Parts: sequence; C-alpha cells; structure tokens
Amino acid sequence: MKMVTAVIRPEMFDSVRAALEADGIYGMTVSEVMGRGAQKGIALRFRGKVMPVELIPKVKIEMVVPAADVDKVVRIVLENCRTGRPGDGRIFVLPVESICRVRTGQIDQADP
Amino acid sequence: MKMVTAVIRPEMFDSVRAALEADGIYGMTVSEVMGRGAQKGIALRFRGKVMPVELIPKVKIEMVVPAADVDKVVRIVLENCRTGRPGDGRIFVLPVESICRVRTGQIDQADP
Amino acid sequence: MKMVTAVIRPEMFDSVRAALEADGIYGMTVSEVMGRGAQKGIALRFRGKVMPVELIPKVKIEMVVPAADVDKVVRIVLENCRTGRPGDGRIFVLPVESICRVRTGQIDQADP
Amino acid sequence: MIDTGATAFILICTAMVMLMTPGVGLFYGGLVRRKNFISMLALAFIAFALVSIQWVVCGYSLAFGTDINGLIGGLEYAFLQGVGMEGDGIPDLLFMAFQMVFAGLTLAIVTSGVAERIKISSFVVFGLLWTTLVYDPLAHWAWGGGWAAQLGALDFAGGTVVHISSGFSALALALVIGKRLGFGSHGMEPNNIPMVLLGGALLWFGWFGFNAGSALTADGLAANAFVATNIAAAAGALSWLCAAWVRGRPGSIGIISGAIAGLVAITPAAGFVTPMAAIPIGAAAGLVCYGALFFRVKRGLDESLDAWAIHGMGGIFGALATGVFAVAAIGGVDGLLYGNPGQFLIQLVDVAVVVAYSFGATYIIAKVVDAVMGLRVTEEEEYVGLDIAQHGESVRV
Amino acid sequence: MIDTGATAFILICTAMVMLMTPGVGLFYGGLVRRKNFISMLALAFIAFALVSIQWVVCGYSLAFGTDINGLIGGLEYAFLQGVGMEGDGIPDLLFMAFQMVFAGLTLAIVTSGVAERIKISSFVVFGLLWTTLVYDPLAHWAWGGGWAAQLGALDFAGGTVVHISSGFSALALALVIGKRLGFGSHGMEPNNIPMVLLGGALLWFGWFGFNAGSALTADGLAANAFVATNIAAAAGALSWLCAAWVRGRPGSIGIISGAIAGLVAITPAAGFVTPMAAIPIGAAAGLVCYGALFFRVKRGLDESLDAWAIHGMGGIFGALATGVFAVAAIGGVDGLLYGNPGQFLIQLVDVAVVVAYSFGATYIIAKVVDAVMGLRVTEEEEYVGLDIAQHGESVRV
Amino acid sequence: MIDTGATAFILICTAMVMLMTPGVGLFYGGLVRRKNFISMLALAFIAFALVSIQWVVCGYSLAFGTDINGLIGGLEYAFLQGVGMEGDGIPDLLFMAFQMVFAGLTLAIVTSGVAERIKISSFVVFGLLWTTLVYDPLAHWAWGGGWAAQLGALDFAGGTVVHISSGFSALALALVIGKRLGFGSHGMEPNNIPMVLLGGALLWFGWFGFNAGSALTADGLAANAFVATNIAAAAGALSWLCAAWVRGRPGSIGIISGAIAGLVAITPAAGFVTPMAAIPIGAAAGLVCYGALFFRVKRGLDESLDAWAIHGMGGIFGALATGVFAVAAIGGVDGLLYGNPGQFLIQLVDVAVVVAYSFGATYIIAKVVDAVMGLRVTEEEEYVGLDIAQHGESVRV
Ligand SMILES: Nc1ncnc2c1ncn2[C@@H]1O[C@H](COP(=O)(O)OP(=O)(O)O)[C@@H](O)[C@H]1O
Ligand SMILES: Nc1ncnc2c1ncn2[C@@H]1O[C@H](COP(=O)(O)OP(=O)(O)O)[C@@H](O)[C@H]1O
Ligand SMILES: Nc1ncnc2c1ncn2[C@@H]1O[C@H](COP(=O)(O)OP(=O)(O)O)[C@@H](O)[C@H]1O
Repeated sequence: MKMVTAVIRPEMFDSVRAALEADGIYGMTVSEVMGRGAQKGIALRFRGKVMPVELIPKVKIEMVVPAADVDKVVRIVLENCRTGRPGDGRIFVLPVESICRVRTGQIDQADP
Repeated sequence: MKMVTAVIRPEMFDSVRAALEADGIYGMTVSEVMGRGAQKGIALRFRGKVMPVELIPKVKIEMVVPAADVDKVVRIVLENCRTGRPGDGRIFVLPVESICRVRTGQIDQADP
Repeated sequence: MKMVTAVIRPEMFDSVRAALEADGIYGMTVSEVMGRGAQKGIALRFRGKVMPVELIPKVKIEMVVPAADVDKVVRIVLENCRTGRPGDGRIFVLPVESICRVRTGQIDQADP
Repeated sequence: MIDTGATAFILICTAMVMLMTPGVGLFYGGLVRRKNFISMLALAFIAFALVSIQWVVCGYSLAFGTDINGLIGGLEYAFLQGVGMEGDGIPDLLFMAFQMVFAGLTLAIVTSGVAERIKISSFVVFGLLWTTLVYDPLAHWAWGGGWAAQLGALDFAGGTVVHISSGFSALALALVIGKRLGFGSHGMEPNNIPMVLLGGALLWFGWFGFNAGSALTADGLAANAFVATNIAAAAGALSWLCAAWVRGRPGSIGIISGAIAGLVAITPAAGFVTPMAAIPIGAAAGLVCYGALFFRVKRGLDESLDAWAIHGMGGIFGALATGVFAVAAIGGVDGLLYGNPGQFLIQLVDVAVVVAYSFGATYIIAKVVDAVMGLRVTEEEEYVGLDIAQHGESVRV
Repeated sequence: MIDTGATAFILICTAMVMLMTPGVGLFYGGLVRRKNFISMLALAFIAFALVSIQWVVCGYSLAFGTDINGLIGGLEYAFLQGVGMEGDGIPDLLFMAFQMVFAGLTLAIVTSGVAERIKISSFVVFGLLWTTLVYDPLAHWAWGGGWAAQLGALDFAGGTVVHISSGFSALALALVIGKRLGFGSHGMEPNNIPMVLLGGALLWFGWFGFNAGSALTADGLAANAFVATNIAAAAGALSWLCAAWVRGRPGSIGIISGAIAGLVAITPAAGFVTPMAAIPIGAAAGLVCYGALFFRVKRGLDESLDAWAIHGMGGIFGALATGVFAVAAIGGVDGLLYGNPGQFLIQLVDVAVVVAYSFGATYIIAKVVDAVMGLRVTEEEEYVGLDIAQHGESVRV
Repeated sequence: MIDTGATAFILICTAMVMLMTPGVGLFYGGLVRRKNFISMLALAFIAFALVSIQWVVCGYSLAFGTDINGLIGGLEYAFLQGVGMEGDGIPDLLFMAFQMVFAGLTLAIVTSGVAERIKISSFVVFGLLWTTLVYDPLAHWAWGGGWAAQLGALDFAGGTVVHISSGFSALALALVIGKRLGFGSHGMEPNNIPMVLLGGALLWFGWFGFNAGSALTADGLAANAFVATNIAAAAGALSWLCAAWVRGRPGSIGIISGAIAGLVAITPAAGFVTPMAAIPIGAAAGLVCYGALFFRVKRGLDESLDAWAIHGMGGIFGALATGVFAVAAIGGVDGLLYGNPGQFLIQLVDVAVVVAYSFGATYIIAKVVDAVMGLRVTEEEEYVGLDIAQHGESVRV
C-alpha cells in the first residue's frame, strides 16, 4: 500500500474528487492547509512593487491505495489539477506498512 | 519508529485519548479533517431518495511510537472507535526514519 | 526524498519560515493542529491544583526535501524553535518514494 | 392616542427582541458539535418564521382575545381582524408585534431540548402544536386576562410564559426524544465558544428590549426595568464566575450562562422590584442555575444546552423572587419582604401550574408527534450531523 | 417643530440601517470562498464610507434638491448647506442621514456582481460614479419629486431605488467583469454558512429600521410597515424552504435567502398594504426569487451571490405587488385588487424604466471604468484570492 | 417631566452602547492570537459586569454626586439612593444607566494593554481600583461639575473621559506588565479578521448611541452629533485606507481602525461642531492614529491592540480639534477657528491634565497590584494561551 498525498488548489478539489470516484478511488482524507511553493508563493505585482505572498491556501488529499493504483491516482490528479501556473501543487508518494479498517478490525499488510 | 495515523469519528476522540493515556501512549498530533470512505460516505435516505454524503468530518490522530507499540496502539483505537457502522475510519502505519525532540535536540534513529 | 514533519509552537513559525527560506528551503505545507506531548501537555498550577492541559495548539510543517538536506532542515528547525520548555515539539522524518510537481507533471523518483 | 415616544420605543424593542432569536441560534450553535452548528441556527430561524405566521393567523387572538373561562382567548383577532394602526399609547398592531417576537423567541429556546437529533419536518409540526397549545394559553393566563392575571400573579416580561415554559418544555422534549448517541461517553465539546459569547451578547442586548419594552411605554418604569435587567445580568455573571472559580477554572461559557441566568430571573421582576434588589436576585439566580446544571449532569439528563437549568429553574426562581422583592413604590404591589406573603403564595401557585402544564402538555405533544412521524433522525444521520443530513450543508473545517 | 418620539425613532432606525451594511458584508463574505471573505467585508465598509462622504458633498442634494425637469435635484444642499437641526417632525439633518444609510447599503449590495474579482481602486472609482449617476437620480425620481413621484408611482422604502437598482446593476457589472476563473467547473462552496446566517439576521433586524423608519415618524403606519415586514420575511423564508425541500434538502442558506426575498418584496409595499397581504407577497417572492436563482444558474451567469435574483427580481415583484395589493385605508392609494388598475400600470412603467436605466447606465459606467483602469484583478491574484492580493490579509485555516 | 421621546431614545442608546462592550471584545479577540481569543472576549464581559455593579454601589455617586473641591462627587447617590424613576426629560435612573455603560466600555478598552498576559484575578482587582480611582474622577471632572466643567472644557461624549483615559491607561498598563513573550521575534498575526471587522461594525453602530445619545434627548443636536459621527468615521476609514495604500496593500484592519480613529476624534466634538467639520476631523484623526501606530511599533512598545494609538492619540486630537472647530451655532461655544483661542487653551489644559492623571494613576495602581498579587500569568500559561490557562476553554482549529 502507498499513501498518495496531493496538495492542490482548493478550487480543483471538486473535479478531482469526481474524477477519482469515476475511476473507482473512493477513500480519501482531506484537510485544508497553507502552502509555500518552490517559487516562494506567487509573486503579485502591487502598485509597481513585486510582493511575494508567503502562504497560500491549499487542499491536501491523502489516499491510501494499493501500489498498483498509484500511477492511476497520480495521473488523475495531474489531469484535473494542472493549470500550468505556479501554485498547482505537489504529489508525494509515501510507503505504508499496514492499514486497518476500524469498522471490521481487518488489517491489510503492505503489498508483498 | 512508526507513525500510526488513525482517522476516526470526532466523537470517539475523547475516549480513545483517555484509553491511550491509560496505556502509556501520550504523544499525539491531532487535526480535524474531512473524509470519504470506501462506501463513498454514508448514504442518507432523504424524502425517499438515497443521497450519498461526500465528505464527513473526521479526526486524524498521528502518533509516532516504537515499532513494538504499534499493535497496542492499533488495538486501543479499534477497541474505542468501533461502532460497526460505516464511517468508523482507518488506521495507517507508516515507517519513520528518525525522530527528534525539539526541546532537547535529541535524535532517535529508527529502531534497529 | 524525505518528508520532514515538524510540529512546533505556533509563535515560532514565522522565524523558522524565514530561516528556512534563507537557507534555500522554500517548499512547505503547513497546517494547524493540536498536540499532546510526552509530558501529557503542560501542567498548569491553578488555585493550587495542578491541572494537565490535554491538547495544545501547534503548527505542523511538512517539507519534502532531498535526503541530503534533511540534516540542514532539522538543524534550522531546532535552532529556531527551541525554548527548552516542554511543548517545543517534535520533528519526524519519513521516507518518500516519489514526488510529482503538478504544474509540470514531472516526477522525481526517490533518491537512489 | 398614539404617543410617538412610546411607539418609537416599542418599535425598536420589538426589533431588538427579534434579534434575540438568531442570538439564541448562535448561542446554541456554538455550544453543539460543529456538525450541528448550522442546524441550531436554522432551527431558530424556522421557529421564528413559523411563529410569525401562526401568531397573526390565530396565536395572538388565542392569547389576547376575549377571555374564555380564564383559560384561553377567543378568535376575534384571528387574521389580525380589528388589530389596526390605532391604539392606546401604541398602535394595536405594534402590541401584537411585540408579543409575536416573544412567542418566536420562546420556541427557539425550546430547540435546546432536541439539539443535534431532531428531524426538521417533525420540528415544524411540533413547533406549531407547541406554540398553539402551550405558549398561547400561557400568554393568555399571564397577560391576556386569564386566571393567573385574575389571581394577581406578577409576571412583568415573561418569567413564566417565556422562561419556565421553554425550560420545562425543553426538558420534556429531551426526555421524549432521548439522549444523543454516545452521550456520556463521547466527547461533545462546544465547537465555537466565541459564537456562544456573541450570541450571549445579542441576548443581553435584546433583553433590554424584552424587559424594558414590557413597560409598553418609555417612562420611569421602563428605566427601572432596564437598570434592574442590567444589574441582574452582571450579578449573575459574577456569581457564576465565582462559583466556577472555586471549583476550577472560570470558563467564559459560565460567565455568559450566569448573565443569562440573571436575566431570566429578573424578567418577571423587572417592573416590580427596585434596581438594587436585582443584585441579590441576579446573584442568587447564577448560583441556582449553576446548581441546577450540575444536578442535570449528575442525573445524566441530556438536556445539554441547559434551557431547563437556566430558563426553567431561573424562571422559577425569578417568579418566586418577584413575590419576595416586589415593592408597591415600583409596580404597585408589595411582596413578602414588604409584608405581603400572599403575593408569594400566588407566585407559588402560578409557578406550580405553569411548570406542570408546560412539562405535561409538551410531553404529550412530543409523544404524539413521535408516534405519528418520529421526532428523531436516524442513527446514521445523527452520526453525520444534522447540517449535512438535514440541510445538505456544512461548516468547513 | 421637532417631535422627540419621531426623532428618537428615526435616529435609531438610521443606526439600524447602517448595521445592514456590515450585515451584507458578512452575508456575502460567508457565501464566497474563504480566500475572499475579508474582501467582501472590506468592500461593504468601503462602499459605506465612500457614499457617506459623497452623500454630504453632493449626493443628498442631487437626490433631494429642487427638482430639475423631473430628472435630478439641484445642488443647493451641496456640502449640507441649509440642512440643519430644525425640520418638520424630524431634523433635516436626520432625514439626510436616514437617506444616506440607504445609499451606502445599496452600493454594498452591488458588490455582489464583482465578488472575488474586483480591484479595490476600480471599485472606488466605479462606486463613486455609480452612486452619483445611478443611485442619486433614482432616489430623486422616487422620493425627491422626480417624474416617478409626479406620476404617482409607489415606493415606500426603496423597492425600485434600492433593490431593483442594486440587483440589475449587479447583473450588468457581472456581465462586464466576466465570470470568475473556473466558474462552472471548480468547486465554489460557501466558506462560512453561520456567518451567512448571522449577516442575514442583521439584515432582518436592520430592515425594520429600513421599512418602518420610512414612515418618518413613529406612528400606526410605522407599525403597519413593521408588521408587514416581519410577516413577509417569515413567509418568504417558509416558501423558499418548502420549494427547496421538494427538490432535496432544505438548506439554511435557502431559508435566509427566502427571508430576504420576502423583505425585498415588501419594501416598496410596507406602507401601502395590510399586514395580511404580506403573507402572499412574501411567500410568492420566495418562489419568484428561487425560480430566478435557478434561471440564473441555468443561464450560466456568474452573478453568484444573487443580488439580481433576490434584490432585482424580488424588487420587481414587490413593486408590482404594491400596485396590486395597495389599499387606501393604509397608505391612501388603492391598487388593482381594490379596483384601481391604473396604479398597477404606473408601477409597471416605473419598474420598466428603473430596470432599463439601472442596467444600462451601470453597464456603460462599468465598461468605461474597465476600459480606463481595468475592473478586474489579474488571474494570479484571483487564484490567490483578494484577501491576500488586495488586502494582504487572510482568514486562517 | 419625563419626555417619552427622549426617554425612548436614551433607553435604546444605552442598550447600543452596552453592545459596544462585546464589540470591543470581538475586535480585540480577533486581533490577538487564537489561543487568547476567548480571553479577550471574557475580559470585556468581566469588565462590563464588574463596572455595572461598582457603578450602582458607588461609581455613579463619585462621578455625579455633589462636587467636592472640583475633584470628586459625594456619596449621596451610593446604592442608588435618591436615583429614581422621575427626572428632567429622562428618568434619573436612565441617566445613571447611560453613564454606566460608558464606564463599562472604558474598562473594556483598557484590556488592550494587558492582552494575552493578564491574570483574571488581578484584572478583577485592578479593574475595580481603576474604575473607582481613574474613571470616576475623570467623569466627575468633565460631566459631574468638576474643575474641567467649571473651566469650560468641552467634552461632548467622552473624548477625555473615555478615550484619552483608556488609551493612556492601556499604555501605562502595558509598560508595567511588560511585553508578551517573543514580542518582536515571534509571529503574532490576528487570528480572525472577520471578527475584527464585525466587532468594529458593532462599535460603529453603538457609537451612534454613544455620541448622539450624549445630547440626552432626541433633538436637532442629537441629529447633528449622529451625522458628524458617521462622517468622521467614514473620513477616518478613507484617510487610513489611503495612507496604508501608499505604503503597500490597504488592509481591512486599517479601514476599520481608521473608522474607529475618526469616531474617537469626533466623540468630544460631535455636539459642538458642524457635520462638515467632521470631514477634516475624521480624516486627520485617521492619519494621526496611523502615525501613532507606527511610532508605537518603532518604539517597540507592546501595546499592540493600539488603544493608545487610536483611543489615546485620537482622543487628544479630538479634544483639541473641538477647541478649534467648535461653533456657537451648534453647541453654544466658539473655537479657535471662530475667533475664540481661549477655548483651545482650555482644551489643551484639560488634555494635559487628563493624560498625566490617567497615565500616572494607572501606572501606580498597576504597580501596586503587580507587587501585591502579580499582574501576569506564568510563562507556561502565556505559551499555552489564556483561553486554556485562565478559562480552561479553547477555540478549536
Ligand atoms: N517541498 C515541498 N514540501 C511540501 N510541500 C510542498 C513542497 N513544495 C511545494 N509544496 C506544496 O505544494 C504547493 C504548490 O507549490 P508551488 O511551488 O506553489 O506550485 P508549483 O509546483 O505548481 O509551482 C505549495 O503551496 C505547498 O503546499
Ligand atoms: N483509502 C483511504 N485513504 C485515506 N483515507 C481513507 C481511506 N479510506 C477511508 N479513509 C478515511 O477513513 C474514513 C472512514 O472511512 P469509511 O469507509 O467511511 O468507514 P468504514 O471504513 O468504517 O466503512 C473516511 O472518512 C476517510 O477519512
Ligand atoms: N509521539 C508523538 N507522536 C506524534 N506527535 C507528537 C508525539 N510526541 C509529541 N508530539 C507532538 O509534539 C508536540 C510537543 O510535544 P511535547 O512533549 O509537549 O514537547 P516537548 O517534546 O518539547 O516536551 C505535541 O504537542 C505533539 O503535537
């Protein structure tokens, strides 16, 4: 299992949620975060001065999926969240050792 | 060391917190999140129509514990958070490479 | 790549942010969390009674950085967030398998 | 003859009392779990809207129509027939409106008893029945020439009609609908304390209109009621603060709860007692309600927004205190302290009947509605929260 | 002669209407995305401050100065010359102030059309032009002795001047400035529904000052307007609630939107119709505006805070309903229902002209400002949100 | 003889001023860090409750009792003896209440100086001492027949009594209690700007009651004060906005701070100057306070909610401006601009004495309380935040 963590623009969330669902990815945990990118935020021109904006609201989606699905999830996020402008976000993939469904207590070990 | 991440019902938080403490697990970082489960949220019947609710408030608890304690933590969460109804949540276990206590600067490498 | 997760006092955030930037670490995802430490929160004396405070507001910073930079990041956080009093926080380092920049779609595999 | 000063005053007081309804919504909304914040606010608005229509259709007439056996008013004012722009001091329409906002507010307080678990549809039905069968008769008894008025019971601004009735009705409702899932074991912390305090501030503000406006003109009596109101609120806030301090940390919810306890207790008394009497009344009310709250918690009753403890018990205390502290120089009637124990007895009878009637009638209405259409949402809906389940909305994290 | 009762009433009503402006800010601020919450509140404050100054400099005189060809007032009251502490019933200065808060509020409603994408600097310029070239003439026509008043058009408290004008101007602005980036594809959920409801509560509260205060004294007519106002709000809330219920879950935003629809519709009518007429007027307004909202959504128009649907269409409906339900016993004029179809025609003409003028003139002003300095922020700023981009501030997660 | 219009007006004004106290709480609560939001609101409520009781026990008498050497009033009205329902225009009790809400508000403003670091218990003791030893004498000097009144100093609604006193007292307190831990190095951003703006809106609203109500009747003078108040607020908001714009982005906190600066400055003047004079007064006040704020920041003073910069310096400016712009046609006294430089000198003396007394006396009281019981929480409590440490409550993330 892997945890795919996508940090994206808040307004893209609805479409990516729908797209993931259409492709069978349901489980996700979502939180609102603030982000600073490699570009140190977006530079705004204001009355002639360029002012970097430090922290910008983002949405973080965490999805634990089988290793085999990682590419699909990444692709869907890319398709739905890319504007080509700074601030589009990042996707991180982290290893997960085991996952347990609280309702049943059933534990999935990591993929072999 | 492992990071045990539990996403649970908000109302269960108090009892799981107390139970963890009773068993010597103190450190935790808690955040409020929204979640969508494998069931695409809970289906509500409303005026005859079934309406899936997409995102439901959850509490996320992150606990970094020695590998040996993972089973205990998972067990305690299971015991305190299970209602048997959809929405009970998930527990993820992720590997942690090192941990540092800011107050002392002391660094624990991962378990051998 | 590694994910360095620092859970720190909210008031330290500005200085650590500036210090990281000064050392070339820009990318970060920040969220507000509640934390309980190994000391079960800070014990407050109140009208003679000692009352443990369970959950205290913290800021969580997640930074995905090349493995080579981990020590630098940890050092900067330590330098800026340490007061020596309980509640200074923790730094966790987790392995990251891959990272993708949504804007370009470019994927960095984990460090070799 | 219309007096412009009196009319100006009561017009504004009516608006201020209207603002108390969203104030109650914010107050309760902040106290519940976040997943039910919108629900509590929406219930307040729904209560107010329903009663606004019910009142002009029949409620006003039931309360203030010609007395029938001391029990209820006739229907001659139904649909506002004969309620016009003329009047004695203030226009009749305005008196009607001033009474309307009281009725709306009272139903909003009652939502306390079903917080986080009521179906909207059932609340609509229950609310219409309750306001017609409980509130309207009580208003008639006290202010419309009913038996309590004939007996000489004192209720300046609604200690029995508004507070005892809403408090005990909330309790009855809570018993019928049952405890929230996980009550006692799950954490159920207030989700937004600043909104509780803001809601409380709007209540305090509106209460000036509520009590001083009950003089129905802008004169010395209104000023007396105004001052007594503020003093009681302050004394209640401070006494609850102190009580909570002794037991631990003095929370801000306690401060505002104490203020509301004081405001409730002074409500029946404000036009009958001196301003200085508001200090003991308010301070004692803070302690009485603080005690009632602990009693409720100990008994494991899930009337957790404490309409019973604060409005119900505060209302009883206030109604009795009116019978103790009333002085003829202010409102024309003396109480126990000024040598008229009879007044205290009258207050006691009034309180007893109102407690019994509002608890009993509400219990029956609630049981009937529950049997017919079910008061409560499903377990799933309750877990998800009424914001999503009933309104399809949510307060974002 | 100054009447202290009337003066007291209008002083307080003026303050209450002032409070509606931040009420609008909260209402809209809660409806937009979080990154623009502060921006909506700030626009409301800026609108109010700008108009406060414009009004005493020239706006009041343009609206209420000696009539010039039925179109506009003269400049004799510029800089408040001759507007003093004396007056007829209430001081002239107070009448000026009461009108000022209306003007400020109206501009705040107009911000609906440019939500989440306007440059502050352009809003300042646009706002000054709009209030001078659109609001002031409209106020003159209806209340300053202009052609509409001469024709006998009825507008008690601003159905045309405030609501049709702000609604259609918001629509024109929205068309000129264009849709928000990602409109239709990105999620744009309200960020803070409790603040929407609180803002709505402040509007409901202030509206009593708005409508009842338009009687300009504290008498039976003010009481009539007050009661009609509350009834229409309640009826609108309930009719929208029911409509939304039939289609799915009844959201709280719908409840408050329905209340506002009812309030808008009763605004021109409150001093001309009976309180009971407010039930059909309010209830129908809820349905009309609910329908208008769906029409707007279907047409893909990004006037997403719905000033057009609620204020614009609600205003049209209310102005026409005034021509239907007016009755001489209340305001001296009969409407269609009481055998005076001519009044309905007059209302129709008034509505048509005001719709055309406010839409057309606003469209032109917006185009000009856009051409000269650009109405809209850059794409980057829009993505980041106006709170950060325009104000350098943000609402923390 | 009681005038119902005047009484109606002052009753409502009193309620409006009461609402300013939670308004201050919200304003300050939004400005501090989240961990102290509840604390700031609670301090406002505690301040108001304490003063409500202190005022009826002795405060009112100290301020308005028979003058003793121009310094303080006698105790004949202690416990409201002789303060009854009769009066001249308005009931004596009402005058007392109107003055009470001023006193409560003033102490709430003073909490600015100890934000995020005061012990509740010490605040209770300090507050009682401060209101008795600082506020009550100042009120006596200006309005109770003390030396300033005898000298002819003008203070319509509390420029010296309320604003200079609270601003300079907050500064003295801030100096005694010391900077917050980490001040200057740690981030200390406002936690909830919409609540700052809502609090500011309630202040603006309540200020109409504050200033216009100070006419003590509903007449032309009240209208003059009302209009001047609104104009000054608008001018202050716009001038601060412009100043901030020149230096960078115009924040919303600046807009509302400018409005409050304008409101503070017009407070002593509202009943003595023409409405048009409120434009220069308000606009200049915005700039003066903006400058004072930067001065404060540069000096590294941790009086970070800026009661000193806005209330203190705005109050000084306003008191002097009153001496400049006063005109006999409005309030019976001419100022510098109308050929009466003496009035300006009187204002100068008044300001100087009030600044010195309020700063000095507060400094001493604070030092004494600090020595006896410690003003400040422990470092641990400060890190955790007063919400948890003092109240056991918290605003959830
Ligand atoms: N190294 C990183 N570690 C953690 N989060 C990051 C990192 N880099 C970027 N992010 C997150 O991704 C978001 C978008 O990054 P940004 O650089 O602005 O966009 P883009 O990559 O499209 O230019 C940031 O706001 C931040 O939340
Ligand atoms: N694959 C997943 N990745 C991340 N979070 C998940 C995943 N599946 C479930 N969750 C989290 O767990 C919560 C509960 O899931 P749900 O399926 O509703 O409950 P249950 O497993 O009891 O049926 C979700 O709301 C979501 O926050
Ligand atoms: N084992 C843990 N797992 C996750 N988070 C932790 C853990 N221990 C501590 N934390 C986080 O670090 C914060 C500071 O911990 P604390 O023990 O109070 O400080 P210190 O280590 O300086 O004594 C906590 O509030 C919590 O958010």
